[in-house]
Amino acid sequence: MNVVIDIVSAVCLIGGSAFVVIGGIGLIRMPDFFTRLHAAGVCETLGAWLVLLGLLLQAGWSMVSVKLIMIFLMLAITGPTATHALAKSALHGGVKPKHLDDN
Amino acid sequence: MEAIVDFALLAGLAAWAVAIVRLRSLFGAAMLFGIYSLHCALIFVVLDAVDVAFTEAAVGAGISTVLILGTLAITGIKLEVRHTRALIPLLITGTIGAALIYASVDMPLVGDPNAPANLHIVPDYIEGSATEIGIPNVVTSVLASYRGYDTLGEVTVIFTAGVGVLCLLGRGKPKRSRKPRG
Amino acid sequence: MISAHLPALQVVIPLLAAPACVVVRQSTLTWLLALLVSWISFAIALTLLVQTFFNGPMSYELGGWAAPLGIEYAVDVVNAFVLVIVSGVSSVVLISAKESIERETHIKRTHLVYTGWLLCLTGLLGITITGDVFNVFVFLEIASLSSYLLVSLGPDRRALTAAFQYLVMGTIGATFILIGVGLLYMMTGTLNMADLAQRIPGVAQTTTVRAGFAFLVLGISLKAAVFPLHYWLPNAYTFAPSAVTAFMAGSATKVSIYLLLRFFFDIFSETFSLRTMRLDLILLILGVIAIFSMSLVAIYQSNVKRMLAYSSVAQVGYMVIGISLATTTGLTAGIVHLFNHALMKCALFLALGCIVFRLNSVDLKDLAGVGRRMPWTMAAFVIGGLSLIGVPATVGFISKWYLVLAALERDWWWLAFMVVASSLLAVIYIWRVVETAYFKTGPVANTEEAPLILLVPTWVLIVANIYFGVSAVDTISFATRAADQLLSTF
Amino acid sequence: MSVEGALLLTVLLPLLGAILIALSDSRPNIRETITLATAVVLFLIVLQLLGHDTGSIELVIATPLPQLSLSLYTEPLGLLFATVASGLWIITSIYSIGYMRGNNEQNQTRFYVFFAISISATMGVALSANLFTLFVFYEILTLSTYPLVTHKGTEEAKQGGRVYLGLLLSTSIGFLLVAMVWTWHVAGHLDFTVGGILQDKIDPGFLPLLLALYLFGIGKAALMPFHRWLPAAMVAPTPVSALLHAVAVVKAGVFAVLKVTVYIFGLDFLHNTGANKWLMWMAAITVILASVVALTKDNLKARLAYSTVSQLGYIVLGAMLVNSMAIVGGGMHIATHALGKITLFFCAGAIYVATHKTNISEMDGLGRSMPVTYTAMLIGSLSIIGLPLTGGLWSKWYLALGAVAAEQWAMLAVFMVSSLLNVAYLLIIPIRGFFFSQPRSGETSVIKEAPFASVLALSLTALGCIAMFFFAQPLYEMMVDIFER
Amino acid sequence: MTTIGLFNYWIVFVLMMSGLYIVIVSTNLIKKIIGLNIFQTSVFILYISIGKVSGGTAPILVDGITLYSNPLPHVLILTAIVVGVATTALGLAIVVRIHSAFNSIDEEEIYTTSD
Amino acid sequence: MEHHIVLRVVAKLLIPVILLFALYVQFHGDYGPGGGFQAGVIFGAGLILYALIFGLQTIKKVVTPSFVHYMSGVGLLLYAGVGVISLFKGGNYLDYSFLSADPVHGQHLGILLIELGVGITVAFVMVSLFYAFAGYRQADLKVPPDTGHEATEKARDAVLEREPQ
Amino acid sequence: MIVIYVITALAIILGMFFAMGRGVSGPTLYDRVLAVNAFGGMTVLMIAVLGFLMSRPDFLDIALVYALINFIGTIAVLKFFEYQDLGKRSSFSETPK
Repeated sequence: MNVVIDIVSAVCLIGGSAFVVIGGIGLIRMPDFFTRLHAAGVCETLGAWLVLLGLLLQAGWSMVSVKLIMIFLMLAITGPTATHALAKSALHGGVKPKHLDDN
Repeated sequence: MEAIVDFALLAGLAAWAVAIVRLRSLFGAAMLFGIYSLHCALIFVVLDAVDVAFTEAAVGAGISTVLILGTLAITGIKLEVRHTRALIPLLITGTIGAALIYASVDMPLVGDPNAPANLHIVPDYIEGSATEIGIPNVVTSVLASYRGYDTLGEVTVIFTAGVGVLCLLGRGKPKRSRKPRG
Repeated sequence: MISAHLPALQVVIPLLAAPACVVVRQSTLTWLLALLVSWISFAIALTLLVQTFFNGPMSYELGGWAAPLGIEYAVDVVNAFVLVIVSGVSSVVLISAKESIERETHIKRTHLVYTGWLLCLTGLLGITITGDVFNVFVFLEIASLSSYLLVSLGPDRRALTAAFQYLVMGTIGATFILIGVGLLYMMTGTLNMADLAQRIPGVAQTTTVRAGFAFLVLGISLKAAVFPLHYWLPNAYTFAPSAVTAFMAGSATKVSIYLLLRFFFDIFSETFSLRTMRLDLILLILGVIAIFSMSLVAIYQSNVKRMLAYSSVAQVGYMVIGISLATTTGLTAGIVHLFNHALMKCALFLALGCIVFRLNSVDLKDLAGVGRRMPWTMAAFVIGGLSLIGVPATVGFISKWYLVLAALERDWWWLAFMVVASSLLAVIYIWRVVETAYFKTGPVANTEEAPLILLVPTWVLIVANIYFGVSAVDTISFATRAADQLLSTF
Repeated sequence: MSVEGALLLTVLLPLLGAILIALSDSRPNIRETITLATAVVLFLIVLQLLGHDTGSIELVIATPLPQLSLSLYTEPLGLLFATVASGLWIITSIYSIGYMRGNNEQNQTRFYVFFAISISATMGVALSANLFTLFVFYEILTLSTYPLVTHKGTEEAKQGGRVYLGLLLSTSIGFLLVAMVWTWHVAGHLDFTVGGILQDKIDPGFLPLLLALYLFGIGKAALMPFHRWLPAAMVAPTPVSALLHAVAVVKAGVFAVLKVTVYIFGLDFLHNTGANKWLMWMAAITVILASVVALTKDNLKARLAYSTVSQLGYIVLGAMLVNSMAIVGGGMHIATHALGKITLFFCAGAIYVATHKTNISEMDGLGRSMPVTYTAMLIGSLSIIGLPLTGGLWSKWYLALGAVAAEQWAMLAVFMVSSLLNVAYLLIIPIRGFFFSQPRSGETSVIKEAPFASVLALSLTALGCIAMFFFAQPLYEMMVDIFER
Repeated sequence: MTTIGLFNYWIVFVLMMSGLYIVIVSTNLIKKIIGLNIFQTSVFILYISIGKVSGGTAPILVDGITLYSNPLPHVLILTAIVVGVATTALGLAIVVRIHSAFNSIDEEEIYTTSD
Repeated sequence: MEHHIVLRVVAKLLIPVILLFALYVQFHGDYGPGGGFQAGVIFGAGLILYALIFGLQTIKKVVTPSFVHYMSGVGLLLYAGVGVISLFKGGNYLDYSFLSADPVHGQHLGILLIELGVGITVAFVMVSLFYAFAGYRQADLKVPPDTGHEATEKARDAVLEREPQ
Repeated sequence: MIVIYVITALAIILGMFFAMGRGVSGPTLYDRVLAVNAFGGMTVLMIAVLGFLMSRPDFLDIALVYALINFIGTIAVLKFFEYQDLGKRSSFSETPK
């Protein structure tokens, strides 16, 4: 049983970290602000959730898992909100999305 | 294994610092400083200082950054930072850096359990926290009881800052009674 | 019962009064409270001085934890003497602070100024009395932060830049002290001064301890404005409100010099700090350069406050020379000059405060003819100036006497002559003011004498200048005892 | 009155007078009455002290440092100085009332206040029981005479004041203070003791250095090259010049030199070590050089000033001859020169008040218009030169005897040559006044004598010069008393 | 952790010097404050590194664990952090006032306008 | 932030949680990381978030500036006052063992009280810092430069004293 | 399991470096804010992983604080932009509609 949990959580952790790295690469490579925002979203949602899930599996049922769930909720609420606010603010501030026909 | 993480984190921190030095955009520097503080807090976690990490996250990344932003909001953000001539500063920092490298020759290694700092008073604290004070968090018991007076000083410092900022930036209610002409 | 707790009360009473001021929030009441508290701590300091002089050092365990574990207050003649200086200066200057500060600054919440003042007092007293090196840092920061605030309240807008400059330099200094304390802690594992003194000899040869010592000396010297680390001082003193300048001139640098003494002679031994690290030579050279160069710079200032500020840096040079001699007489000279310089500089700055009160300026050209319009103020200034020069029957003479004596004891003729020669430079800059004030006619025809509440503290200090110049037996005996105690290691 | 009380009163009374004068601002009559009354009472007190021949009595005022007290005592040399100073203060007061009123000077109250303070300081110097006390009062004297020197407040006066204060303070703090601390360091105290306190305590090799520190440190003695302040202070009103030259300042200087030589070093000690030799030559050079410079000055007061420098050189030279005869001569010269020089200054002032002339070349023939003044001037000149029928004879006589006793023939020659120079630069003035014809100028105003108070004062001092010739015995006995105790 | 050796300290020195360098070289007052903060933060890491014990864990007592890191530096640094933020707040307040008084937060501009 | 409906909704959800979390950190400091200082910062941050999203004037109605200044003094007084109480109970300054008959219990009580004092001071100083910085907007008040001359100083005062409506 | 944790941690650090690159290079202010925000998210994860790596996972409170502070920081920055660019004098004091 333990081995199964370990394997599953390892897969989750590795997968999560892969998403984090991919998001990071996107953050660097993407051409304009809004696409970069999109890349960052990958880190904050899929990457974060997978890592947290992996840890949750390790923690079992305890105070730790409660806290992990709290963190999960927190990230789930604040992450998109922040991204939303950022996008809106940027649009307000005059950052224009880069269209294909721009280049 | 932890050492690798420690290594990588510290290297990252140094990179941040150098980036901040070189960055000309003031807003960028402020943002990087926020990141720098968060990063610092991570290192504190690695070095077992969870309370410090907690505080650094809340203060360095939170309050300090908000305050710097608040200042930037007043002074304007699109500022380029100018630098003066770098020769003398390099000389000063170089000298002090050399002194520090010199100092490190005889330092006990990081993590050495037999370093004087870890042998002298600390066992008493750890034992006393359990028996004399009865609190598992040794940091709290040292902070609040053994060295409670320092903490009183610390609170006074923050109070001083509050008074100071209020005095400098605060606006009193208009006192009409004291200005007969107004 | 209460006498056993005096060391704690010394610091705690002003500390408690500071937030009480914020709660009270009424300008006059807070001033009265601050005044009362300051005089109480002056009384406590005097009691402590007498007690330590006759009964030997006292120790107070804060929180009831024994020394290396908890924080200890260690009072002996040395710091009791400094406590008396600090609280005494604060008490006298505070009398005039109300009128002076309300006139000079445009702060609406004056109660916050007194809060800041009390916090500064708390910090300075705390630094002086404590026996724990980290506690020194904490109270140093209380004192520093509140003094940045007090400096920034000055009437001219350049007070703000001065305060900022002071803040940057002061923080660098404090952080250097923190680094030094950290390196010492790394090698010894303790923060208690007495404990450190015991454990340092075992590791004194390590490069870490030496670097720690260097950082401590640099940091404290920055705070004490030891030449050439005095960069912040002239601006801060010039642009701060007059009462604040008087307070700081009489206390802040004095406390830092005390710290230097404490670290040199008690925590590190005299042989380590002065002989092994060759600081005796370095300090001597720096001191001699300071007394000449800074006096010369003072001569060319057109702002009288700035002139006195440069003179303060020069006077710190005298103290440093006294320390570097490392003999009983030399240290006595340094310590007694601590006291004497506090008396004279404080009196001079208070006199300037009176002038600012009436003229809104301390530029030399605006002072023309003021001697006739404000006879008492200028008379005080002249006597204070004479004390600075070192004319007999003033305190300045006593300091100079001991300094020359200390130099002669070492058969350093050149030093004795340099000390007296540099004090002649003081004649020049003081006399520039005197001539302008008395022999030039200027547009001050309708100026009146300063109000009594400003004159009284000034004259109290002037009388003290003469009293302790004519009867210095007590101050000398305290200073000699302190010097002896510093020289005999724990 | 007890002797202690009288001692204290000599210092306090003028101070009290100063306060009363300050309080009586803008009421000239009361102010001047107080001045005169204080002067007279002070003189009486000093005379009473003179009468007490009970040996030295010490009064400790304060003890600033261990083994270093502020104290007064009675001693022949000091009493002589005190008597001269307090006596001349009465006359100077009378004179200055006339002078100040006659000239309508500004700030008269300030003048009288500082005048009284400087007398207080002079009394302190005269009666000081140790070197430290002397130093304290010496500095107070410097500072309290500064406002007098710069009394006129003009740029010239300020310049003169700067030189005055600068030289006196820098010599006293720069040299005298170091010398004092050194002495204290080797001897352990600074009390004036017959026979000196330095014997066997200091390496004789250092002695010339220490002696030089003292002699140059006592800048008021105006030993060249630190004499510049004296001519510079000539910008002051005439009563102040009188005070500086005759009553207080320069006399305090040479008095201090005598005291240091006799009571700190000790004559025998100095004589045996020979440390005095080169300083003796310095003094001799001062005597001759200053006389020569005086010859070249046309301004009356400047000439008198250089004359003073020269005469002070006599006293320092006397001290450096280190024998009792020369010291007696020096002490007496303090008194006789004081009387002579004050007469001359009073005359200069009287001429200025009456004619507003300051240069000797303009004063031809004035003697006929101002016979009293010019007669007094003749007497004063004779006294300074040291011719019979004036007191000056005796002091020069004893100084010369001192040179003979010390077998310093060169010094004897110096005395002779300088006396001849004196004749040349002093006697010429009354001669021109009486025998040269007055230049014909357009103005027809008749020149009269100066105000009565001034004339009275200068007549009194001139008579004093003559009286000194006939009644020199008590003076001599007092001085000899130093060496017989 | 023994493999770390003195690495922590060296990084601390680098940070320290970067912070100090910013303070000295930058003419912008806010950047100076940032530099000061970096300078102070490096000292925090210095202290915390002193207190690290290899194989130890955070000094919160739990049954079964005997080796803890040194809590004393943590306490000291908690205080120091607070001191740091207090200094920052006051410094920034002064900067704000300087801005409204001189209309600039560049040191060189301020000194050229105020003289 | 009048347009940010999302933010406002999220904030309304989050702020009570933040304040609750602050209390948790405050009183859990004996057992885990945290304590008065951290709790104070978090509490202050919660209030600051409220101010950011709903406006400074809104929060000033609830948490008035004078209350904030008052409380920042009260926290320090509480801390220092505990020391004074232990002084009166016969112990040294800040010796909590004397607060109760049982020394260990006394220590607990003392630490609880002083941590509370720390928390109060820190939280309200943070808020007052925020008020000061956010409320200081001279840019649009057209304040004459602070030259130190009396005339301009008066004009300056006149502008600065004007409270925004 | 430790190895997995370390790998995760290093991966997150790698992600941090990427975020840092964005933070340094900009080019707009919003990019910097985005970098901070992304970095903050990674830090939260990092703390959580570190807790497990050091086998003291009961300190997750810190991660919670991080998430919180990160959010408030971002909001503050945005608020700041709004104020700066729109220049509304009452943008702090607008009552909610």
